[in-house]
Amino acid sequence: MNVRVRYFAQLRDAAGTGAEDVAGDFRTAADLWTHLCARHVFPLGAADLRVSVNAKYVPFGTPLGEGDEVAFIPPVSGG
Amino acid sequence: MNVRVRYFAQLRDAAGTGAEDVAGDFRTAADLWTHLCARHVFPLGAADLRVSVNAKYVPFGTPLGEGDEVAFIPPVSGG
Amino acid sequence: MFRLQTDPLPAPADLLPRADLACGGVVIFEGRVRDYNDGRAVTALEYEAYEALALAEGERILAEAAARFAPVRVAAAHRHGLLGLGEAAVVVIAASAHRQEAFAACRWVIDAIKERLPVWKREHYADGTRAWVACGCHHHGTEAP
Amino acid sequence: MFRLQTDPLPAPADLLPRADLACGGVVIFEGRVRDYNDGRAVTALEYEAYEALALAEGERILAEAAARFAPVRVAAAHRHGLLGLGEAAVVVIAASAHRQEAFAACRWVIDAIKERLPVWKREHYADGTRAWVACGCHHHGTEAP
Repeated sequence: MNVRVRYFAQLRDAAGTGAEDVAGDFRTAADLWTHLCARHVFPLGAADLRVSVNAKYVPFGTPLGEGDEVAFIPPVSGG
Repeated sequence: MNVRVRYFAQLRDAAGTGAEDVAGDFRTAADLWTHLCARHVFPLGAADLRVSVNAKYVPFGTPLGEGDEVAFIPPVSGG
Repeated sequence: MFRLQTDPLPAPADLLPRADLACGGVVIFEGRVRDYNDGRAVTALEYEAYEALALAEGERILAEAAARFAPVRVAAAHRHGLLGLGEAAVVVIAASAHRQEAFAACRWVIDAIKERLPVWKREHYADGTRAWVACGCHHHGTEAP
Repeated sequence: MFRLQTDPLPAPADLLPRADLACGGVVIFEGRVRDYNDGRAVTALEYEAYEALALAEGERILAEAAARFAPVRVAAAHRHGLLGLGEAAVVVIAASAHRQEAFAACRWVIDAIKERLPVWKREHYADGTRAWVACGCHHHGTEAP
């Protein structure tokens, strides 16, 4: 499976990039997060994050599809 | 006692004027209202009105002073 | 600061000093002339004011709000005379570091204005008639609020 | 309609059609860059946004508010990029025949924006350092709200 991962705020600082293409054997967004945690040292854990797939918030357990754009959303601070 | 009485909205329509000088034997704003009711037919009663003396809301029982500006305030509808 | 004027009202942000606006949350209320009320087509609205009492009571309302919701800055303006459809009849602005206080103060001030400010509205209808508007906040008794 | 832009935000009244404004009560919220936060002097604020999600989620928030507080018209805009002190970062406008609904809808939309919009704030301090701002509405768990 190939997905596009987007990073923002503290996760972008930790990943050193705003986006990367990731290939691997993961079925859900939760699987993908575990996969990414083996590649980067993130300052936030899954309990601090929301997930979005293709510009929509979804549960961590959501199955991913080929080519999806996935983002793990740190606590927001707009306004 | 001489006072200046101001009329607004429905009371102005009923009195046919926006203000008049009134002389008479009245001690409080309530006395003055009774006095005025003998001169005009008002569509509103004391229970519908507030009283102001010299640009401040006061109780109906407030004693008046020579030269005071008194207004009986119909239900307001600003905003 | 409270203003009462026959000219069109200023932009609400112009009622507060710029420094007060830079304090996090700013809440503004604008009341505008509606084209319908109680099912009748309104063509214009005429506001009569008791100017001396309105100015004094307006300042009292703002002082009470500033004390009650501190730290918050509040200002308001009411227009009188003849207003066309869509024109602003009243504006209120509240600024605070915390939006909760700004919302609460703005809401409190417009409620107080509608209850206490000696201003009366006369609607002009499409059929040429006109009538004083009954307020929604009928008051009774002999005490000031 | 929800807008996300790097340019200075429009006047809130320009976010709604003129016809929607002529409907009695209009409530506006503006969030501006403060010069102090947690006791540190702030010189500027940098907002990062996930544009695709922010635009979609912004529209969802407005649609939910319009359904929840009907009849009310709502619009909002959020700025991103680098903002100076006192500049507006977010504006929300709600218009309704009844001011209660306009206040409630405006308040609900700004609360939802602060909880859900994927925008992150980094403060620049007078001493040259900068830091992401911890939000006041920390969320947990795996469900979308």
